[in-house]
Amino acid sequence: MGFTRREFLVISGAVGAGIGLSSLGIDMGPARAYADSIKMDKLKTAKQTTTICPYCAVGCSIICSTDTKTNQILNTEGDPDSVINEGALCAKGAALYQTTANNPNRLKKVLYRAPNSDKWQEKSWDWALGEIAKRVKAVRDKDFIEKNAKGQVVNRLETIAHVGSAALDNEECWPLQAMMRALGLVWIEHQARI
Amino acid sequence: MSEGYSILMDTSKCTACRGCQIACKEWNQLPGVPTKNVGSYENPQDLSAATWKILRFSEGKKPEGQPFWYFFSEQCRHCMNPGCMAESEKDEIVQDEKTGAVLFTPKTKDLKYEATRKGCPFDIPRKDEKTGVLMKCTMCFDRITNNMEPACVKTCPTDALEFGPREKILDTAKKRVAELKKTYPKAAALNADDVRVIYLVTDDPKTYWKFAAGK
Amino acid sequence: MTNHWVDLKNSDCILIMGSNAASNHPISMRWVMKAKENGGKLISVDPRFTPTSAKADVYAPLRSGTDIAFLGGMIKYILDNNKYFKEYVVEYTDAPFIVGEKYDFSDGLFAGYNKEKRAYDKAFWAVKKDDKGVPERDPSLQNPRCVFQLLKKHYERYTPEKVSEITGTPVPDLLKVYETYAATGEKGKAGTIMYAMGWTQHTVGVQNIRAMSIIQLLLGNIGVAGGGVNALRGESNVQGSTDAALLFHIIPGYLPAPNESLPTLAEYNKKLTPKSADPRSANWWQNRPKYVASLLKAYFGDAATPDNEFGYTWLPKLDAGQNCSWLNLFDAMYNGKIKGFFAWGQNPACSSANANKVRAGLAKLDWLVNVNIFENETGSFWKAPGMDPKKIKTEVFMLPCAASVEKEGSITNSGRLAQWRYKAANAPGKAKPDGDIMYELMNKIRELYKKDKGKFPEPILNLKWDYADDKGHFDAHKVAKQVNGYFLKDITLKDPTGKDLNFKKGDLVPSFAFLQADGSTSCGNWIYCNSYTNAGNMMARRKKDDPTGLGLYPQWAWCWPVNRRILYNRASVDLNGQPWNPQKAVIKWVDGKWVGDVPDGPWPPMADKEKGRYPFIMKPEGFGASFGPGLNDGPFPEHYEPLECPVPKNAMSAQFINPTIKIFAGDMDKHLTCDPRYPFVATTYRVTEHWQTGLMTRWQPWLVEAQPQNFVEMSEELAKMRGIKNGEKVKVSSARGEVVAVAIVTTRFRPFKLGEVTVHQVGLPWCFGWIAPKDGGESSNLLTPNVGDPNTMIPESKAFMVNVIKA
Amino acid sequence: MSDPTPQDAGTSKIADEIERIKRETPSVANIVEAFEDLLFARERIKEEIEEADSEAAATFDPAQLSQGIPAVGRAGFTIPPDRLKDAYFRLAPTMTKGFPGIRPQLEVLEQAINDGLLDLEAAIEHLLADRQNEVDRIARAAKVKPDILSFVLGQIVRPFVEKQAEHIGSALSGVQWDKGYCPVCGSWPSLSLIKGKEGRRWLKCSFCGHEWTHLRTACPFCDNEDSETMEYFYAEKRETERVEVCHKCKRYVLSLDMRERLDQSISSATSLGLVHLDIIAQEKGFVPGAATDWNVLEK
Repeated sequence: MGFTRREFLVISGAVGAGIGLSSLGIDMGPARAYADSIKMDKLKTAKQTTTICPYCAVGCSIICSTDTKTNQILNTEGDPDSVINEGALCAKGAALYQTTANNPNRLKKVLYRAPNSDKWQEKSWDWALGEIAKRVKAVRDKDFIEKNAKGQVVNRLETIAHVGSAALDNEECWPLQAMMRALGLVWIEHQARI
Repeated sequence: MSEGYSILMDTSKCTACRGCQIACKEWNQLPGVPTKNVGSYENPQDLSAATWKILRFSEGKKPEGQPFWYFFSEQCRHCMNPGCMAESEKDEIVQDEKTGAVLFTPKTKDLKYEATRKGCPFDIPRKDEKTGVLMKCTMCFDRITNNMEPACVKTCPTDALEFGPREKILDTAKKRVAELKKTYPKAAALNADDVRVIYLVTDDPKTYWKFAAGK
Repeated sequence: MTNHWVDLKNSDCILIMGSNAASNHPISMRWVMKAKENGGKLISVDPRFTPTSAKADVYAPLRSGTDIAFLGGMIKYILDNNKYFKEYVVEYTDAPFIVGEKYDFSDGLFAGYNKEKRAYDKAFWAVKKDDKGVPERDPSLQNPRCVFQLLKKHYERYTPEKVSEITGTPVPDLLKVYETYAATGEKGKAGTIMYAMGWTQHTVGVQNIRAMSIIQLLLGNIGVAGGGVNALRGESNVQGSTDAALLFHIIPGYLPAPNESLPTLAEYNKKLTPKSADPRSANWWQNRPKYVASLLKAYFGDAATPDNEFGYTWLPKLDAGQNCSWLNLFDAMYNGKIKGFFAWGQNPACSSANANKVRAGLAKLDWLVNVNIFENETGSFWKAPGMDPKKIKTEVFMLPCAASVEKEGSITNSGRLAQWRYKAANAPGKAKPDGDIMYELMNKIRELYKKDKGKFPEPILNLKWDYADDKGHFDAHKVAKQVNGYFLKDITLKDPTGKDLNFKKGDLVPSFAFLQADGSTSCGNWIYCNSYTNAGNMMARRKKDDPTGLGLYPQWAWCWPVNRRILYNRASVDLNGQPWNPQKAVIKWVDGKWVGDVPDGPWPPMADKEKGRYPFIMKPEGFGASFGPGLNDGPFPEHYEPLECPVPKNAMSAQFINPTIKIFAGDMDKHLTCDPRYPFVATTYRVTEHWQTGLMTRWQPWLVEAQPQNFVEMSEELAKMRGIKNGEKVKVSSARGEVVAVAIVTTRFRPFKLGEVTVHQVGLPWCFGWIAPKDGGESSNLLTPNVGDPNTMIPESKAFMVNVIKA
Repeated sequence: MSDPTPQDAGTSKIADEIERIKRETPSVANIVEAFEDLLFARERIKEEIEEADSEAAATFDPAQLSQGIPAVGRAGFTIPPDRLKDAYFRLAPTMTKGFPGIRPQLEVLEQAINDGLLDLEAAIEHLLADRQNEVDRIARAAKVKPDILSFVLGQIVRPFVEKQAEHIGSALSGVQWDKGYCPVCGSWPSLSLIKGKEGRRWLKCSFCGHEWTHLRTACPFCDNEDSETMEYFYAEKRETERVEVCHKCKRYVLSLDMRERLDQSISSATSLGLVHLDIIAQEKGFVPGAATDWNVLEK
């Protein structure tokens, strides 16, 4: 059991400190004016969050600094506290910044390509997920196999397949497989197989 | 002149990640250029007005038949007595008193390009075809005069690049050479007395890069 | 990894084979270099001299696809020169087991082979058991039918000269590697292996790794600090997604997927729960019924009751022998048997072997859902070069998702360490976290089934699907807790010392030791039980205490199982629980309890004849297995040539290729061996600047500038023969496709001397694709063969035959 | 006392720092000027302390550190009684010069000391043992305002404490310490420094000046690790000077990102250049995790 500081010491700052600058007779005007000018339009607020690099599976920790007003990621850097990478990063990890919203090539819209079309159309989430759901149900209702050729109950669906997701979080992988299995899918595969 | 600064590039620690090459471009706001692979990992292929630092890859066979693959992060050596300055008469090229950095000013557009380039024992100067100004590594002059390490040094993940007061770097180089000599009899610090950017090699310098130790 | 990244520093000798860690797992080299600084040796074995080789003490080349020959030679070297760790081998491995009379091996084939079925009857490989059902053992290792003697006999043929004739490795190089690595058989020394796809992507992939596992068991290198068998996984969460069973053959926690022969939960448990007659075997999998019941409760919540077998019947069942793995999936797709397809965070149009077949398959779908952060060759396959959109009916839904820093959750690294990551910013534009996408999609499907019943709606409507927060957004914490598991009623259980522990309904289960088979606990994945407890989110921990000094950091994040940092750590100590290497003690028995890492079970050391347990607790009999009677292609690794190879026969036996592989025979499944049109061995790999298919990195200008185009590396000799100059564009072709690439003529590839024959090898990265950058070239997976390992079906992308000519 | 050409390493470091602050942040120049002579004088006293004197610092049991107990605590520092008066008389004029607001009080204090009405040694012992009541009692007995006495005593002890902490601190290298308070004396940090190529965070003790490493992403004062309830502020184009705040405990610590600096050490003057950030943080309702000589603005 470790002690907390509060159990053995109650003083907070440096001993003896605690006379106000103004009481010392120091004119706080210039400093306050400067502080005010920063607050007017130059004050930035940021938060730091830790993340784990999305590339290889070494599991390097990275600190992201995000402007809390604009929600823009300002900087990414190796996390010096990580026991694995101790602040170091490879060229890809160091360029993590370029996978964020700062990269103009990121996909930002739901796109749909109609049969035999040669172009994308922009769609809403609601439309796209609704249409996918309809297609899933239509295929499943038509092709669901309750019994196999030998008459054994198998309750599976062989005409929809799923691959991928080694880049997702554990908390996404789990519901994803639960959902696919609930639909009856057996073609469930991902990066580990190749 | 004061003692100034130096950079040490320890080739034995480099794993060719090219972070230095990219960091140089990012800090100096040099454009990325469309490149082609021409039969090497080395890219872009040469120094230019837009590329002041290149990781040179060099390979071959050792006498006993084993292959080698050497990595050499090439840049201006910031010579103690810069050959490029022979052409400079009116401060086109200056050597900073405090840091020792050799700097090309915009006036270099008036210099004879070929002669200036020839004067450099390491073949570093390049001309910006649009402006006529000669360009090269500045030792990150804007950083080191603001108490910051050069961008390439800062980014290196294996500590193959080191920056500091010249005396300290010379001392580090000496110790490291002694250490490396135990395994590699040819280990050496290249032109340590004459340049500020000192390369530690474990083999004949020419196997790293044709101008590693000068023309 | 049985061990973990930081632990590499504890090694006396690191063998990197089937991996180029310096380029592909760069930060691992931080710990490799620390081992070197401490006097450890680094060995690199690779067909090509890589950046890893450039930092190695010992380098040896070998022809792609001949690792078993190389390693078999090492097994022989270890046995012939008595380099094995005898005490470990006798006490902790199956070396003393007596193998049954029916087992035999002759000229490349094991007993029990059925030529028509291209399969073995594994009953021929059973070990002998006494009348109680316990394996018979000869601790003297002298019995000619004991595993040790059979192993010796099996690898008798793998002389350095024979191995060299197969691998092309010069004999002195072979011996140098053998000698250096075998030195770790000394008590107290540790050697480790770092491997990656260079071992798995072969028709003998599993046996490559088994060969090394045998070496590690012989040298006593498993369970110790600086040892183990370490797969370097290539994707940030491929470990976690495998644990979560995004694979056809398992359900979460490595439980076998149900099949037709297991129609009820009772039968599933009866047939799949291993038994051991030996009271000293922990046989951990005897707990399987608890894990299955708890998983079903996590799937179906209150709807899962004892009366409906906790919903077991709602799970899909495979037919016996039905293999729904990757290559079969795309074969079915190509043959028009699949209508709808989700490619979720993956780019099979570039990542799959024989990618042309995949692309053709995509065109036969009715609809494709592609979820990704960048446009890619899969979602946009219909506009690829050579495709006519007008003729392609496939509808495509391209869903933009959040990048790693735009959502919260955990990922599990190669060392089984689950680390929490936080959301730094919102995803750009309309992009959404994957969790929200799947959550909303399933809600829409459920609505449809609620409205209009449809086929077999039970699993869909009964699925527990309540993972949103108050604002309706996907909540990773809710899932993490579900995966850890809950007590579903008030319950009193006993701790290992027999003390009563009271749990309340709704408590998080503190460890899988408390999971129940009667439905009173839920747990989405038993190996993650203990990751999120009443004490909080263990995966988010960032404390750096290191009591052992070995870099285990027990309070940094959380490691499965039960925060054990080194697997099989009971093998790191002697029978009295004292470490083989007292300076690097992973665990130690002190005053009646274990100190150090979380031990592999609470039992006392083996010297306690009654309570002690064998260290390999996941094996039914408790021993590390050199003899593998459960694999499809034989109990001992044997050298076979790759499906496509440069030699007309196998120098080791009359059996040319692995006799149990599945060979596809459709019009796009071509493979040609020893065909003069494709005379060169080829392999694929990656570069530092790009990741996997390059999907993420090819959109980043600085990385593209440094590595702009597909290339092919070849020896000077080959280039001369073909009149190819360095930097010229060449055409690389295989039976399946061709790519144009820039020739890199290099001394780092050397022709292999196989006896009198000279064989050339080339290599290409597989990180390019047509979509970006411009003129970057195509995926090298257009060349690779769609043939897989008989156990895993992982394709043989690392050894195939090509031709190279000037473009 | 106001020797304009300081020669020793510590004083020249302070001089450089002061010069830099005045150049970069002229708005705080008058504050710097008020303190500069005091800082120089303190540094000179520190430089004159014999090594042997400070090596005799209290011994400690390294095992207690693993339980979160600091090596010596404040009471473990020893101030040689024979040096006290000398120190006082060297520091007093710099305060008189710099702090016109308390000049009358300083005069009262000086008188009391001269008259033998105030026992400096006893007062300091109480101060280090955290017996503030006793310190205040001594002050009142000598008719000195208690906070003035404490302030002055704090100045006197600082050179000795810092010197001893250097010795104790070097004995602590390699010891695991993940607390937000100082492993030497248990005081809270006044500065958070991001240093080195890898960017580790070092906390600097507000009392003894010792530096120790700490998680970048945790609040030193309440161990909060929730990134949603912590932030940092900085002025545009001055990204390396920050205030790190915790919304949970409402405290803040000043922070300097020194990674790109060649010189990785700071001086006692460094945080003077950040007073404008103290102002902003306090106006936003945050309290300094540790009170220092110049982060109490009004009182």
